[in-house]
Amino acid sequence: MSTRITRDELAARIAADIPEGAFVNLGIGAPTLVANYLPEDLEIILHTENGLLGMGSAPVDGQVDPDLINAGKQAVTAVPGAAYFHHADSFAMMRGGHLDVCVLGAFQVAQNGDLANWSTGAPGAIPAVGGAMDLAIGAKDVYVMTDLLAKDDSSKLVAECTYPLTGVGCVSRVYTDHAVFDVTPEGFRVREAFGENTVASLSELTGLELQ
Amino acid sequence: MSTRITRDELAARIAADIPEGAFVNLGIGAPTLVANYLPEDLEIILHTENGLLGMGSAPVDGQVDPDLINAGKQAVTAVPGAAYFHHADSFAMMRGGHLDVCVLGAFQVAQNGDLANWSTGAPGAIPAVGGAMDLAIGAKDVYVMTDLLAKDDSSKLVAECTYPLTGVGCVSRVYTDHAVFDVTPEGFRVREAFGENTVASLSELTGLELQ
Amino acid sequence: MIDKTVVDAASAVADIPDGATVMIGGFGRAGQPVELIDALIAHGARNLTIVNNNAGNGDTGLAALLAKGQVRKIVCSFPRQSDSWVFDDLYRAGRIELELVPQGNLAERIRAAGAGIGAFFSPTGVGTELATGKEERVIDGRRYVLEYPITADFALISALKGDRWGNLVYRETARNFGPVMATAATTTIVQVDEIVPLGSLDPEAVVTPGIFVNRVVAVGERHWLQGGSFVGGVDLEGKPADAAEEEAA
Amino acid sequence: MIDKTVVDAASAVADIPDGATVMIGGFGRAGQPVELIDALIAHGARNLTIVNNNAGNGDTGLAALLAKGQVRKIVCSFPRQSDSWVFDDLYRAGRIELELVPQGNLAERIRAAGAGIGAFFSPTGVGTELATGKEERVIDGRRYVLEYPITADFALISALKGDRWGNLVYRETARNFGPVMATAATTTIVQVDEIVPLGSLDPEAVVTPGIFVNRVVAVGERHWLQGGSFVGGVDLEGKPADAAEEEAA
Repeated sequence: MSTRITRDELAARIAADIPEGAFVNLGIGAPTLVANYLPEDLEIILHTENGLLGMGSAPVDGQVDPDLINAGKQAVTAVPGAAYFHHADSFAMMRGGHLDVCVLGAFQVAQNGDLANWSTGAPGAIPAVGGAMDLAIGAKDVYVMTDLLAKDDSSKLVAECTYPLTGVGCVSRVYTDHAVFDVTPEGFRVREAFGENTVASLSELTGLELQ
Repeated sequence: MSTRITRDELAARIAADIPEGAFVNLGIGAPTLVANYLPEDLEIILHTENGLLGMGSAPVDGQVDPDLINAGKQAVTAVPGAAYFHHADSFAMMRGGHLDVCVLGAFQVAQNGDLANWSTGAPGAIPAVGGAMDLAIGAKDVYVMTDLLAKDDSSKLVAECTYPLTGVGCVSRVYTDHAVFDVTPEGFRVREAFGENTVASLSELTGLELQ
Repeated sequence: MIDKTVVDAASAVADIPDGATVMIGGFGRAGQPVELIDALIAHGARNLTIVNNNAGNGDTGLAALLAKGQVRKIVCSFPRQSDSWVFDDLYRAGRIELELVPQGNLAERIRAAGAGIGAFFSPTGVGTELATGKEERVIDGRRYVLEYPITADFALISALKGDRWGNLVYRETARNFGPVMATAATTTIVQVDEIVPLGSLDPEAVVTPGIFVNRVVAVGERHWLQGGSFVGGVDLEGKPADAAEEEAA
Repeated sequence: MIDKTVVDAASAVADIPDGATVMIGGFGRAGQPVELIDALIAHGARNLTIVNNNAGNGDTGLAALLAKGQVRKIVCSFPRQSDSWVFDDLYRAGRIELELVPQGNLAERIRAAGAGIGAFFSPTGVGTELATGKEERVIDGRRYVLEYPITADFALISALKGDRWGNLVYRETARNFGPVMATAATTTIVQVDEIVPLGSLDPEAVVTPGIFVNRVVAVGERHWLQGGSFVGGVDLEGKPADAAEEEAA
């Protein structure tokens, strides 16, 4: 499988693009993995929308604190220099554009930067949006972390989203298991192709004209 | 002068109407006097819009703290149970209708409850509004404390304000040196006439039909 | 003397009528006022509209209130969770109404209610189906949707400590929705671990001033603290961690 | 390592260009970042738009900046005070522009800028001349006017303590506009009495998290404190109280 990197390799790849001093929100699910690959000697400050800047790693055994959780409702810790705040202040921080980076999962990303990641729109599904729409429009850079292809081999990079939108024109970069794509006014540009992938092969996989 | 009470008597009269447990903002100037007449055995919590609930009296000699002032920029103290907050939180508190009472001065009060107290509209005057418009619309009860007559003997209670408005239909009661007036849907009602004042004499002084 | 303390959770919620709108603090289980919710269940008020970030976890707290059929409608951002089976069943059976609100709009709309804001143009949700039918406007080149305040008759929240004036401090991320909900409800009821003497909370660190609080009830120290210090030994539900291990074994 | 500390006030303000919009914290003299303002005066940037609650007191701080002719326009709620003679003279001479904003609208508009709100319907100022030309709307039976955010290129504020990440705590009513201004400016510059080691500020009591702060400069303890304790002995301007008495005598 020299055309795909693993999820952990992808998390490491994203982590490598986050500079020291950045304020970062890692979305629920796969993006949480990115935290494992942030260099320990760099100070990168993690935000969790339920009211904490300076989120640390999971607690050690026996030290789970039910009052100290992340947005995915997992036990976390706080680092020296942390600050707690209430929900309106936390989302004001996000919506006001103060986060440098947020990393989100996706069902689909359109070539104009539209993001669909909260609902498949399937009949009977129970909708739940959480902070996804706020994160999508709030951070200075919105990175998407995803497999390039869905389970049915359809491309998650699309000309236009068919799933319900999370945000309009909000994605700046897409990190996939095949390649990294920048969203540009002219559509997706291949920033980095992993392994044997080429612009041509990626174009074929996605059915999109790529740069 | 058995038709007028003194400013201090008036402050005491207003203080007597403030129940225990009330959250109260006393405007700059004469209303500040009301604090001197709040019974010491009742807990009435004073708000100052520059960020403090639980404002106490002036400090003793040598204990002036430049960081601890009221809205009139006078030195004050804080009582046990006080809380500090920033300006947006303080005005959210006011504008959200959480204060029980505020006491304000006035140039004019109209019989529909309109208040004019921030500008005479005189040409060349430098305008300054501060928190007057927020206080006028924010408190559950807006009390005005004023002389009934201006220096030129014109009535401060009027059919319609001629000075620039501070707030529309916002005053609930007017405490003057001659009488206390409630603002009702039918205009001013004399709640209490001091000394020899009568509804008739007050009607004559104000030129208004009173109840 | 002002004394907002109430003797127990039952009396704190006794006047919540059928049909009331009740905000309930908490994000998942963190900060959920479990004792107050239990009292509301025992009290039995029905036909409630609940405002909470979620729609209950497991079988306790808000989930138990839902299970008792006391809730007509829930306003929240994230109902569907791994442990939200009570809500899921009710929703699929058409027995509960859902108003789904993006989390930032939820928080800001609650704040707006407490702050006297009539409505505000929000950047969140623009161009999505959650903005359907909402007024949109372009301001300074950016699209916004108009969002209105969310008020409530009652707020039930949880804090770490309170005094008899109702001043509150919280603990860690259990703070979450408590401070804004306290400002937005007509009557705010708070459960605290401990009621402390007036003047013992640092006025620089009070998060919710007493002006926003009507009733405070002490429910005893959360059992991962001892004398105010974190001692651990619990799982995320607050149950003894070794018990969970035994269960798993 | 993140280190937002700056060696002195002069370097902290060195890149403020002519024509910048600068928010300056403080309510009257309380919380006014005097050392940063003095540095801005020495730096000499001109044609500034200043956002502050007032328009200067006496001859120091903001008043001195005005006196130097560096300010084109001031946005404030309360310019006219007993000791605002510098502004008064400039205004009467037509040498400074004034945008008068009710104090609550000023605070909320600054907050809106930091919070990503496009505009909001405010209850304050309705039906007054300060709402002239503004969009009005009746919502739920009440009149509101539409108010827009106030942003700035720089904010100069004062806090009690800060750490190298920019976390801040304030002191008493000197907190006032600092926390909201910090959120609304592109670059926020803070003077603190003392820079403390990372981790020494209580995370429950941090008022401004470092995300809103770009530069922190230590200016030494305010002289009515000693080792963090209030010692008094000053007047409201912070001058030795006995000196003032001597002057008066």
